[in-house]
Amino acid sequence: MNARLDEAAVAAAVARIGAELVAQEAALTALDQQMGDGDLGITLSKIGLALQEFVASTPVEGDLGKWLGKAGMAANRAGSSSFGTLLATALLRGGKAVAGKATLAGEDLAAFLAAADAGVQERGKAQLGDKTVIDALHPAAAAFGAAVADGKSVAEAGQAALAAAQAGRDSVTPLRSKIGRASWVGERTEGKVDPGCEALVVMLRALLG
Amino acid sequence: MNARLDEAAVAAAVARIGAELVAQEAALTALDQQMGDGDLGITLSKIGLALQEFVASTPVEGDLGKWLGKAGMAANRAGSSSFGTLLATALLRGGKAVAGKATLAGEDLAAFLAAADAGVQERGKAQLGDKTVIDALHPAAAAFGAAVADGKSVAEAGQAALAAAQAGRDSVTPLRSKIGRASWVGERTEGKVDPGCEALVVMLRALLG
Amino acid sequence: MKKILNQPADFVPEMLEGLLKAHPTQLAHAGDDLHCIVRADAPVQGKVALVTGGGSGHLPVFLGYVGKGMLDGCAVGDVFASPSAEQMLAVTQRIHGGRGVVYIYGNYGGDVMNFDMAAEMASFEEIEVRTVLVKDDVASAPPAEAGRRRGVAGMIFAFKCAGAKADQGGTLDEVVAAAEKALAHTRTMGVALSPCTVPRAGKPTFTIGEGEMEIGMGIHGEPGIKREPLQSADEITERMVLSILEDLQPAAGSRVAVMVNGLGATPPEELYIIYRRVHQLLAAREIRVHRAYVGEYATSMEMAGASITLMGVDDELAAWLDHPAQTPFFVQVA
Amino acid sequence: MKKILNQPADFVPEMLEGLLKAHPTQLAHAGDDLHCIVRADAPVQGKVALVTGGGSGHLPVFLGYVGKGMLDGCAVGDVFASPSAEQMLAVTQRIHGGRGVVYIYGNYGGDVMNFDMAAEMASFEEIEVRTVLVKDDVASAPPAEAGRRRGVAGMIFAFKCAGAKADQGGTLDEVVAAAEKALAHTRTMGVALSPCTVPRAGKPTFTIGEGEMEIGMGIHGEPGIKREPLQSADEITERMVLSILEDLQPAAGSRVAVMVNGLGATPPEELYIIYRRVHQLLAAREIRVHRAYVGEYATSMEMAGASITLMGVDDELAAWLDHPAQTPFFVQVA
Ligand SMILES: Nc1ncnc2c1ncn2[C@@H]1O[C@H](COP(=O)(O)OP(=O)(O)O)[C@@H](O)[C@H]1O
Ligand SMILES: Nc1ncnc2c1ncn2[C@@H]1O[C@H](COP(=O)(O)OP(=O)(O)O)[C@@H](O)[C@H]1O
Ligand SMILES: [Mg+2]
Ligand SMILES: [Mg+2]
Ligand SMILES: [Mg+2]
Ligand SMILES: [Mg+2]
Repeated sequence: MNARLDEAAVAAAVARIGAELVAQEAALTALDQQMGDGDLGITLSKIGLALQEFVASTPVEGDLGKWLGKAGMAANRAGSSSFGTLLATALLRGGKAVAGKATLAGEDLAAFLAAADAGVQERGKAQLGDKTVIDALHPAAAAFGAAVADGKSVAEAGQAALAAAQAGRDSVTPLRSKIGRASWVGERTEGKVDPGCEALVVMLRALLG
Repeated sequence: MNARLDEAAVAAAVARIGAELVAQEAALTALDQQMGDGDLGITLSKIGLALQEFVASTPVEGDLGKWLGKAGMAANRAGSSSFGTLLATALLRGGKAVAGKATLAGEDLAAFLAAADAGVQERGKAQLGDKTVIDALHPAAAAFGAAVADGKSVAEAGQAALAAAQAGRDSVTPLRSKIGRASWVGERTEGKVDPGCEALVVMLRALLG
Repeated sequence: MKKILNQPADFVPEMLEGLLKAHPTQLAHAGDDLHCIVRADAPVQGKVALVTGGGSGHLPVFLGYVGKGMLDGCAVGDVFASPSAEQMLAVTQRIHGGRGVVYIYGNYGGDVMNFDMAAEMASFEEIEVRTVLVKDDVASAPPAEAGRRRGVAGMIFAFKCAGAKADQGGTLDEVVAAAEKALAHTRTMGVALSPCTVPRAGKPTFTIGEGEMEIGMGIHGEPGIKREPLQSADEITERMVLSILEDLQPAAGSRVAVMVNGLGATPPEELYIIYRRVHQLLAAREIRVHRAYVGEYATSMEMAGASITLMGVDDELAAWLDHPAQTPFFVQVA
Repeated sequence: MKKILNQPADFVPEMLEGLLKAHPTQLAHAGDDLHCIVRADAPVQGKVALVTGGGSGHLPVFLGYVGKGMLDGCAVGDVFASPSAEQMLAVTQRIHGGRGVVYIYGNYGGDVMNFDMAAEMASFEEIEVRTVLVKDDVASAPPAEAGRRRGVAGMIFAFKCAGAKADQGGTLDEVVAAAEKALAHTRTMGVALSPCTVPRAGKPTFTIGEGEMEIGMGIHGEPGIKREPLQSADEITERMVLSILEDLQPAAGSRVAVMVNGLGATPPEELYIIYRRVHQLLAAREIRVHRAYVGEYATSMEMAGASITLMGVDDELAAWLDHPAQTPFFVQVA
């Protein structure tokens, strides 16, 4: 665990996530049509575009924390469904956790994810097991933190986070959604993948490049 | 040409027409859907029911002309589309032409038809060849009158009227409708049977029993 | 047929029963026939009375415009079918306020024949009746045959202007003149995207293919000018507005009232997208909008589509349009 | 998808452009964002201001109720999507008249999170914000979990009552109390007969079979209580009214306000057939109707179906309901 991500690497990662969100519009829309209102793909595609534009137009200027917070504002402007707002919140709170940093070490990324996780839980008021994005985000953030603490590289920690997010997603698939729009679908959500969990997996996978 | 139609015969004929109009609802609706608003079958089915009720509830009381006029009012109450109103007008004007009669001879029936024909032309302001019911009614009334004048029986005159109505109907089928709702359908009416002509043929056929 | 109804034959009477129960302070019926709708305060003595009528299935047209500042009564027919002459007469007798009655309604065969019969009967009872036929649909006949045109959403401008004039104490002649003046400057054109079903018929009167639209279709599904592939909102709007402008020929610098009317299933959002383009097209010709009406004013049950109506206005027409009105479906404050 | 539109991505901005052009004397936008709709005369100094917001596709909900006697502003999202917290804040800043702001909106995750963010931001600017969540849909959760219920057409009664109280000079506490009192007595239930299509998605969010209906479906197509064969208008109405009455428990001799709301493609005729049965069912329980609203008040684009809302009223609620109001979609005279 020694490499630090510099401005260019972080910007490229955000741009990759943006591009992947655009690419996955149809798949995410299809998932959200099964247990929601079908807007998740559209929202995230708009956010993806906005993030790419943001990267292209907004220089980091030495403070990655502030820059990530601004990316959150841009995301909220572009798409403010439940998931979109939680994503914005994650960027805002995660960015605050790494305020002032010009590069991000593994510990910084762990702090970012932990703050994002806490922020999403606070904003969305969901419990673990309610079958929402936090069932993937929380284990992912924890796995990343643990890997970094164990001295793993950022790449290794990222793989651990992705695996944890996938496992978290799959663990709640059999369950019934308990919060948000999907909660109204009741038992018909059992056995279906939570669209927010899947979106997180999509983003982590893009992040890893 | 000697038999006179008595009250019972006229009432039975009106009831037969009523029953046939109910029976033909679907067929007439289908025709009116091709070049109108699809209500002709419905209207005439309602009028048919009303005529049957009228026959059942209204004694002739010695004046077939007045009774037929009242039947016209009942018809207008039951269904007042273009054709329904023209049918009511025909009964009102035809009835007036045989006012006071307790039985109807061939000449009376000819007078009834001639007055009905004139009334329908006056009320509807259509010209022969505009492709409306008068293209069947006018030749039918004329044929009936001619047959009666030739000394034919009422039954024979009736057959002549039916044949003339059918010929009139067929003669305008290739033409374009020039008045009423069908006129807006324009060239698409060419080759299609005028629903009003068909309705008259249906009624004459029922009249003949 | 996805309709919320009981027996198809009861569609209109049950609708009227609900309507009279929902608006007891505004509407009543003449005699014992629910089809004879009148203002609850009819007859308004000393006012010229306005009567309309026609088939059901077009709400708010026709009965929805009965109320203060607009109409006094309406004879209601079955779905897409004229009411009877007797019903028209019953309404006429009930709303006559001693200064004559104007019949204003759409140019449809059955309605014309029945209103003509009703007017003849009313004249026996010393009620002076005048008739104004609405023929605003430019798609239904070329200008040379304008007398054959259908009456559609433009009738609301005639109701509004004549109703205002009557409300202001106008004479029978003046109210007729107001209606005729409004109509002389009013043109409409519509486009349909899907059919509608007459409840008793049980299936659509006509079909429109998945990717098609019919430009110029009437409010009972009467055919229009052309069946063609569905176009963009801007293109559809241009087609309609240009046809209307060609017929109406408003001068640069003049003013118009605009109505963008939904036929039933087309949501208000789409009507405003249409209005946006109407406004642009008018602005490009230096025509100002005095007032815009966007919503469902004359429908065809669950038909998808819209119509556009323009009325060229001078100060007099503008003032009649701005006059307050209050009906169960149309409320305008000064 | 039979929609009248240009590019799906332009659906909402073009709708807003048309709307602002159609109602220039009544509506304006805050800053340079069309999604931030405010009363043209905002801020009304010395009045508690009311703000709502939510996704597009429900006109007249939400922005259609911005106007005198109702709301001061509305943040408008994309179709079925929440507006952003920034947009809500921009509306809040623009309409604040110095006496505080009430957020009244439907209980949907995205909206709640964004309005919560906006309220936090507004507090930094010394604007006092209070929140009232609308949760009137009895089909969306059992009484024990009423906090999870969706907000649907009942919000209009909350807008109306809180708007009246604010118009009468009420304090922030009083306006919040008025909204909460209205909502405590308001319950809604709906039935859907056909789906609707989000323009950018291009195909319906869900399907309903030809002979089917979904009892209790939400206004974005959220599933309801049961998918079943299409029933008669009277049966459907009974299902909805009985569920509402069980939850609301109005006493015999009491009064209610009724709203029969069309979801988009269902024509007014059918809504009145529903109202007829609502009135009968209430009359049988000796419940009187203070006021009836029948029409399209909260839609789901071109969805076919309807909802019924009942609000139990005492003299105070009745008076707020009767207070005049004037918005582009809702006009009521005293
Ligand atoms: N309160 C919440 N807390 C955490 N995650 C949530 C919450 N509500 C929704 N989500 C997540 O958001 C996803 C749906 O996102 P989105 O389509 O944007 O929601 P909506 O359309 O209901 O606003 C869900 O699959 C779930 O993972
Ligand atoms: N002005 C008219 N004069 C004579 N016959 C007419 C006239 N208008 C329509 N018809 C006849 O009526 C038929 C249509 O009847 P109907 O469906 O009742 O009309 P609508 O629905 O247009 O009121 C036509 O086929 C035609 O024969
Ligand atoms: Mg969603
Ligand atoms: Mg017809
Ligand atoms: Mg509609
Ligand atoms: Mg959403």
